[in-house]
Amino acid sequence: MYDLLFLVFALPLAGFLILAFGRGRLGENGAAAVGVGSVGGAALVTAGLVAQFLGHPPDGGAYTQVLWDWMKVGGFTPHFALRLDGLSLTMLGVITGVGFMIHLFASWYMRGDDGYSRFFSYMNLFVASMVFLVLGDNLLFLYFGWEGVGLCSFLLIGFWYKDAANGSAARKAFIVTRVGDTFMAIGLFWLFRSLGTLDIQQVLQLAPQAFDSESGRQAVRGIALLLLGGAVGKSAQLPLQTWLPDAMAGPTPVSALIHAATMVTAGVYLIARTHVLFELAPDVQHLVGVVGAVTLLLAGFTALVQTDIKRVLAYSTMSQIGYMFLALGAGAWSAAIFHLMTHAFFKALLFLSAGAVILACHHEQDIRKMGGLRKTLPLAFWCFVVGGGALAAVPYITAGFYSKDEILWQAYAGGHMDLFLAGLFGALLTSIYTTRLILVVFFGEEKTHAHAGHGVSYWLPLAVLLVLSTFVGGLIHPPLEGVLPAAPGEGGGAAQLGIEALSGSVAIGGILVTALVYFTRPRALLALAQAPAAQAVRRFWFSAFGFDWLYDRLLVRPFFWLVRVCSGDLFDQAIGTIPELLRHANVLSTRTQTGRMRWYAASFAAGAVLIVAAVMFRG
Amino acid sequence: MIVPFEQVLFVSGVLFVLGLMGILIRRNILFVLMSIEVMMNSAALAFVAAGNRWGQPDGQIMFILILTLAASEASVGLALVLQIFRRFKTLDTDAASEMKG
Amino acid sequence: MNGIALLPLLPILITSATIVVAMLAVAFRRHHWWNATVVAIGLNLALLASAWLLLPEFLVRFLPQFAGAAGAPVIPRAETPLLVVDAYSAFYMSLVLATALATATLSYAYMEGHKGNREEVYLLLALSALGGLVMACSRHFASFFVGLELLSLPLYGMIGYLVKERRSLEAAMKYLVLSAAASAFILFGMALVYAQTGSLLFTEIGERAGGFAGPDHSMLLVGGALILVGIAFKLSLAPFHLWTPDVYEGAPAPVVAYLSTASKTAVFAVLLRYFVEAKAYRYGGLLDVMTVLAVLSIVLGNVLALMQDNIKRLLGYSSIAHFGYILAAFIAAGPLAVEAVGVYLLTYVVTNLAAFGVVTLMSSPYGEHDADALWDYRGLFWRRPNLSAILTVALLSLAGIPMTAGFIGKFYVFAAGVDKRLWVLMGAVAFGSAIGLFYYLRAMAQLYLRAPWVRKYSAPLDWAQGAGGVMLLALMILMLVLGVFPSPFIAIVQASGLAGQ
Amino acid sequence: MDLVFWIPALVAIVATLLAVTNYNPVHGLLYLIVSLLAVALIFFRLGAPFAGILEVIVYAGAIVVLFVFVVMMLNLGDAVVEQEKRWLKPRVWAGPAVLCGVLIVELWRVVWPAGATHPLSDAVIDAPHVGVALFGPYLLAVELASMMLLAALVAAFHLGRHD
Amino acid sequence: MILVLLFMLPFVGGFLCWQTERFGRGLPRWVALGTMVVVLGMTLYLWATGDYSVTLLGPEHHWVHEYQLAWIPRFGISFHLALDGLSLILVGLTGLLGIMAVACSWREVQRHVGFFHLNLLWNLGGVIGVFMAMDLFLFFFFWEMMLVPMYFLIALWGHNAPGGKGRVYAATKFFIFTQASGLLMLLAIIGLVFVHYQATRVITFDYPVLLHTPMGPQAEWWLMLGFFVAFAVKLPVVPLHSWLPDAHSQAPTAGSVDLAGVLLKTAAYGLLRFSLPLFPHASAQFAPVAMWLGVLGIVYGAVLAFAQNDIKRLVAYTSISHMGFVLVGIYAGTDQAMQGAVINMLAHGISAGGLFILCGEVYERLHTRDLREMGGLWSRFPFLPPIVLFFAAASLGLPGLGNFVGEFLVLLGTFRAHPLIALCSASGLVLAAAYSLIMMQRAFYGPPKGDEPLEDMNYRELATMMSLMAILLLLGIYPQPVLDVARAPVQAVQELYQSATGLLSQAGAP
Repeated sequence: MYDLLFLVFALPLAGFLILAFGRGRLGENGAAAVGVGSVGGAALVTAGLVAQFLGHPPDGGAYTQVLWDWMKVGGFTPHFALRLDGLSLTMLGVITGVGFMIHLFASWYMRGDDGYSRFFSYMNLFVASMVFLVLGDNLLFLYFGWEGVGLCSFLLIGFWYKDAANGSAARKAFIVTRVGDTFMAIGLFWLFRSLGTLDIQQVLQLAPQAFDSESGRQAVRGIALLLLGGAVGKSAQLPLQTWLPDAMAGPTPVSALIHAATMVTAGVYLIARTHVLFELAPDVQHLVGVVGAVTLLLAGFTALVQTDIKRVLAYSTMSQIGYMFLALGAGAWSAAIFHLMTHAFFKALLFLSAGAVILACHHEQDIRKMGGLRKTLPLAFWCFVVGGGALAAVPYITAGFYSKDEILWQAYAGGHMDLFLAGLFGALLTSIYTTRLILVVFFGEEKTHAHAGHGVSYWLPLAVLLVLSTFVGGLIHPPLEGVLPAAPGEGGGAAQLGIEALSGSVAIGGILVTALVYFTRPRALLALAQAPAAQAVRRFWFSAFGFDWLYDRLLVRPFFWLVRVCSGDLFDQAIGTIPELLRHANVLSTRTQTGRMRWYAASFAAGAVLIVAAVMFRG
Repeated sequence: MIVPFEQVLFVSGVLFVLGLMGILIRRNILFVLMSIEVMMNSAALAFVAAGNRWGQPDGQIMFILILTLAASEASVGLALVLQIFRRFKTLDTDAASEMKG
Repeated sequence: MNGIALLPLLPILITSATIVVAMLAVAFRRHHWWNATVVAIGLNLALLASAWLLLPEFLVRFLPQFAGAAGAPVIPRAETPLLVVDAYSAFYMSLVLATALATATLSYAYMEGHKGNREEVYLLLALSALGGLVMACSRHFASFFVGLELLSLPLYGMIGYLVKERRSLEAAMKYLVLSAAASAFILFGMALVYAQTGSLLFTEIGERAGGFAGPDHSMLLVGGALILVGIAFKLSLAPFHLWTPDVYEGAPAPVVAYLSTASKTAVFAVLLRYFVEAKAYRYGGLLDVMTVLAVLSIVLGNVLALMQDNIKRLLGYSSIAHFGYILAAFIAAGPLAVEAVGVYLLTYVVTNLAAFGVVTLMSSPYGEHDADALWDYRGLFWRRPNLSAILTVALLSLAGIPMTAGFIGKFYVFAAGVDKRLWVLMGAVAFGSAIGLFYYLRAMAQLYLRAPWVRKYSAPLDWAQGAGGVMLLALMILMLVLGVFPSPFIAIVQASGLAGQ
Repeated sequence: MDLVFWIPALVAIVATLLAVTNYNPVHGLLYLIVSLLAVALIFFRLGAPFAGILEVIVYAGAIVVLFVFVVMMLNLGDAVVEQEKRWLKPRVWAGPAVLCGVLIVELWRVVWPAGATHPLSDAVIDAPHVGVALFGPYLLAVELASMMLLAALVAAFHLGRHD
Repeated sequence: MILVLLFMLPFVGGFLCWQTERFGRGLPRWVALGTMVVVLGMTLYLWATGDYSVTLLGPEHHWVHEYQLAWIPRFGISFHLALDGLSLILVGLTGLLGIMAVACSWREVQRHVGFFHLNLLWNLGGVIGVFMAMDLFLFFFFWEMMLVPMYFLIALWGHNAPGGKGRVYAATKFFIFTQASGLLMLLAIIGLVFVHYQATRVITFDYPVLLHTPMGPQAEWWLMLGFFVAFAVKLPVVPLHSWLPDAHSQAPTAGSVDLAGVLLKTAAYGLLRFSLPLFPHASAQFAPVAMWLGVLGIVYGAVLAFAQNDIKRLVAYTSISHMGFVLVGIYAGTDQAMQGAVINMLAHGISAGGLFILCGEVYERLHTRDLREMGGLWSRFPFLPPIVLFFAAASLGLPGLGNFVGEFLVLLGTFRAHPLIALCSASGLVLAAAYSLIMMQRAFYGPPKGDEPLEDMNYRELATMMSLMAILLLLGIYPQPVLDVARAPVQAVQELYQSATGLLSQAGAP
């Protein structure tokens, strides 16, 4: 079974190629069959792999399939090799499983669009790249997938290319993540410089000795920082988070797959993968947590005031990934991955049902124009309730609770009180904005006439994800033992129960309070919102704390200024002065050609006088 | 008192320069040709003077050759003057400055 | 003097005989083809004779296995008091004679359309060539001077040959007056040198000059400088270059071909011999002056040519620059410099002949006004591809692009200069070549651009069947062969090195 | 002071100066003849009687006469004198005069270096000496000079044609 | 002998093209195509049959194929052709892009087809000569010889871009830049020969002999500079680059392909083959300057590419940026960097060539190259936009495509020796994304300017593009065959150079 590992990427890749070359000739059903079927096949293979892995784990807990040598240059010999261990298996499950559901949903969602087969070709390419990312056994291979998903993200965000804004959003997403990628690439160069290899296992083995000196510690700190740079870019954490909300310009299934479930969590994966390096640089590791904590708070505040349904979800994604970073920072490696998984379930669910809502409301995304949809869209409503519950971590019945609670507990147990408190406060924010979203969209008066979708590709993915977002999802435990080190607070007992109770009550409290205010004092809320100070705060939060503005002033405008200054090619102009000078010289010297013989004779005589003088004095 | 040979050379130099000046200042091509003759003649004088210094006939032979040249030059030049006067109706050298630049 | 001793003077004698015969032929009956043929035959014989002088030396160097067949090398063959016939002079005589022949051929094509006396031009050409031959052999001030004048005097007639053309007359006037002034300078300079050294023979001057010191040899030096002034005029080196474009523009095209090649070649030959034999290289002052002249010529020549729209003027300016390059090689001194000068002159002569040849053929049928505006050449390639190809190769060769003769010449200049570390000069050469490209390309591009209008000046369709056309094609091939396979030519030039180095 | 040399020398210089600056072509030519005759006297003083005689016969007698012929042919009269007066302004001659002055100073410095003076010899090199040399080593030069004259003949013939 | 054949072929073929035009317009195209196919075929044959693992730059140098014939014995100049892995790769690239150039001008060139192909093939022949010449004189000979046909290609078949200064201007600028710098190189070559002559009394232009010229540091420095300037102009290195955008934007498609794909590579080749091995110490001393110039090129090229409105100019500036990587890689002196530079040369040749062909195709259909007049083209072609996307992705260094391998290796290798330079160069990755995507976006995204679909690519165009894409992809995921061939010569240079830099001991990693 392990031999079939390559199929996990080969099938989607084949799907991509078929769709890319057969475009326009397959028809919508054919394209759907290829696009969804290839990912389905990959999911099946993954299921088989999971079964085998759980039943008969490979030696050493990992299986490596070497496809071919990529290149051999000096001491640099990366292979094209796939490595399957618990971590990548988990990721694989999420990618192909959730990916399959989203593909299925998309085959319904995208129906009637011009670029139907194009859409699936991109999606398949994305899945293949993502599989590369998680299966790569060396960092170069990982980087390969890393960039591949970036490109697919670009393509899919700009899928509706006729609107120039979508193109800009896509470009922004790519370039901002590319900044992070470049940090990561530099990190790889440094790693190679220090260790002479990019093979992940070798890196992890060699690192502790190699960096066991003062300069080594400096180096590993730098490397870890650079890798963190890559991770924050991909995972939309501070300070490279600005692209994610704009990325919502893509079709909603894309947001579900790429910008919620899989790609944006790649940063988490990367840090977990290279955990040894971060452990060797504890201050950077703590920084990871701090980044996560700040992001989750910032995103939480922003989500509170957003009016676009997808943007609310986008900020919530940022915030949830913040939790994962927080977990990584706290050393709760497994908890982070666990949260990654459950988050994939419930956020995919939320996005898909948001998609259902948007489609039902004729591509309307503004929640202020929605309302009272629970009657017309019952499935979507329940999905939102469950997914939102998981997001807010309603105790015990949702998947989100298990993972988030784990994170908070580990943070607490590891002594990271700052992270713990931030997480707790974030939980409150989460429950508030989630409740707000559900209430605004599904309760109140009906403002638009919505059409519910139907068909198996519509409800099946929702149903499956719905189930997974409940406590069922929380029961799935990724087989991460041996891959990631154990966290400090394993098996906490009573203290853990206490934390559970605390976080649960925060979540429920947030929900209740919000609902209460919404149902009983809507006017007071409005009045509060009208206050000038509140307006200012709201605007500030709405703009996600002004990062876009800041970057515009700090980076974009200077760049465009530079471009404008250089656009005439300064060096070309500088060199252009030479012909200009020569032309002047030509004009001047041509004036000496007067055509008058006496003048010629005079120059003759003058030349003679000068030469005689020169010879006399020079001797 | 015996004249130093250098003084003769200097006189020929003065004549030479006077001829040159004639070329530089005259617009009438006839005078220009005359000035050329003066220059040739001064060179001849220098040769003869040098021949005197070394007691050789070579200076005088050069004089004879220069004389030949002067005659040739004058004949060709005067023929040209005639032709130019015919085409340009003037002996002004500045009038014949169509080509420039 | 017995007959054998006269043998080496054969080229000169044959040319003189040709002149006499041609004069008689013209006197007997004016007939263009017939008179031209007489001169051509005579010049051919003279060329054969001078090539025969060079042959043994060449064979020794290039094809040693055949060296015996041509007889033992007997050069230097003769040293009359005034002339010396050695391999060096044989080479330059050949060059002058070949150029004269080419000019005769071009003149024939050109003069066909001329109304008026057409025959004297050959006579004048042969006379001028004789002057060139004398200069190539000259080792004495007297022969130097007589040769120079014999070279120049017929040129007055040739430049003003189109007596109805105002521009032709104007050119003749300018050249005559200034050239005569230059001759006067040379004469006065010679007189000073003679006054100081008491000899007119180059080698003796060199020997005696060694004995002077301090301010004593100032007369010698200034004499040399005055000679240099005159020669610089003849070579149109800046700042004595002002006449060049005007004369080039006004003179008939084939005459310019001759003026820009043979006359300058002969002058350079004698200058080089004078510098070597009279050991003038030891005077740093003279060399410094020459360096300045070379740099000035290179810069001014190229700069002046930049925006020039008249191809004859353009080639005139370009020749100013080219003699700057040659002078740069000249200044380097030593055997390599002599060789470099020889090679460069060879390539330059071939190239310039081809370029002016095309101008000549373009101008021939209408006689009165040469096709000298760049405008006239626009789109020529699409009408006369071969003629354009010749001009293209010539322009590329002038620009010094590989595969053409000019590149070999430039290579030699660089070699000579680098060998002696003349960095300033080499920098000037490189700079000049770089800006020179601009106008060569500008002229070249004209040939290939579309020309929608009526072409007024155009070569006859059958141009290639005439002797001029055949010769131009041969020149193009020669340019390419020189550029690609220069070894035999290098061997010739090497064979004709100057003794006494 | 060697008056036999200096008087003709001064005459020559003054006459030449007048020749090249005169307004009237005929007067200029007359001054030129004076100058040439003075130079011929110097030749005699330099012990070159043959050269002196040639100077008188060929230069003054032939070449200058040629000029006179041309002047007569072209019929240059008072109009020319007026014209020359207009042309010969200080503005025109000042620059060249300075230039020539510098050149004279230079030549003076060159030919008259302090202390290095060679007195003229009184030896006479007369016609036989010259003839022997001319038809000995300089034979070829004579022949070539004849060619030169031929060239001048042909060129002048062609250029001077009247058609 | 096969080498002589290889380099003669384009010349003979070109001549035939010219002469066969009288029998029909199509014929020259087929002759040209056939010639270039044979060239490529011969390269592949040489590749398949030769052993390219043992090239030494030593007294006992060994070339895989060699041909030597006395040419100008006066100066010890010989007609010396030789082939090693590096040459082979680049000759192969020339053959490949030659085919592409012929193919892409199939419909574009309608005037004087024969003469066009004559120029094209002669240019390619000159380039092949450059890659195989092992005599410095011969090298220079070819170096200059390839200019004239290129001049004609630009001046006669080029475009007069609106607002631009015209094709003759561009051609002249190109010519003067390269020729002027070439003269400096000629001076340096002759200087080197005379230095060698003074040391050994042997006058020769033979490369292997000159490799071991003893010279003082100052002489070495100046001579190296002479070579460097010539190569820097051709590469181009930033302050000397200004001929390139003009030449590219006015050149016909085939000319651009040729320029970007092959001609620029001659400079990099020259650096690797001549500048570094002949003057290792001076080069090592000069390396920081060269590398910083490379960084400047990377950034400056990218910024200017971003600023362009003319799509061909945009691509032209990207070439400057990419060649900056090559320059950095060559001077970094580690094996990864140098071999990365080689891969980068190859990949850039193909990707830039592809982009230029695509620009040409867009121009053929829209009759404009102005990005402001494009927009929304995605909906109007089925195939062209994704293919452009592919090449844009290649140019921004997407992993899996050849450029990535090159750039990554360059940066990886450079970081080992000069972290700061690698750091600054890496900014090029971000900027590359910026200009590639802005190009995509301005041309293909946004509301379409018209409704009627444009003529899509025909099979000829598709086939050329597909083959280029396949090669680029192969280079991206399995560059090993190329690396194998290039390793020996590059390593030899690198060792020579590294012993000069003293880097070997300093780099900690293997």
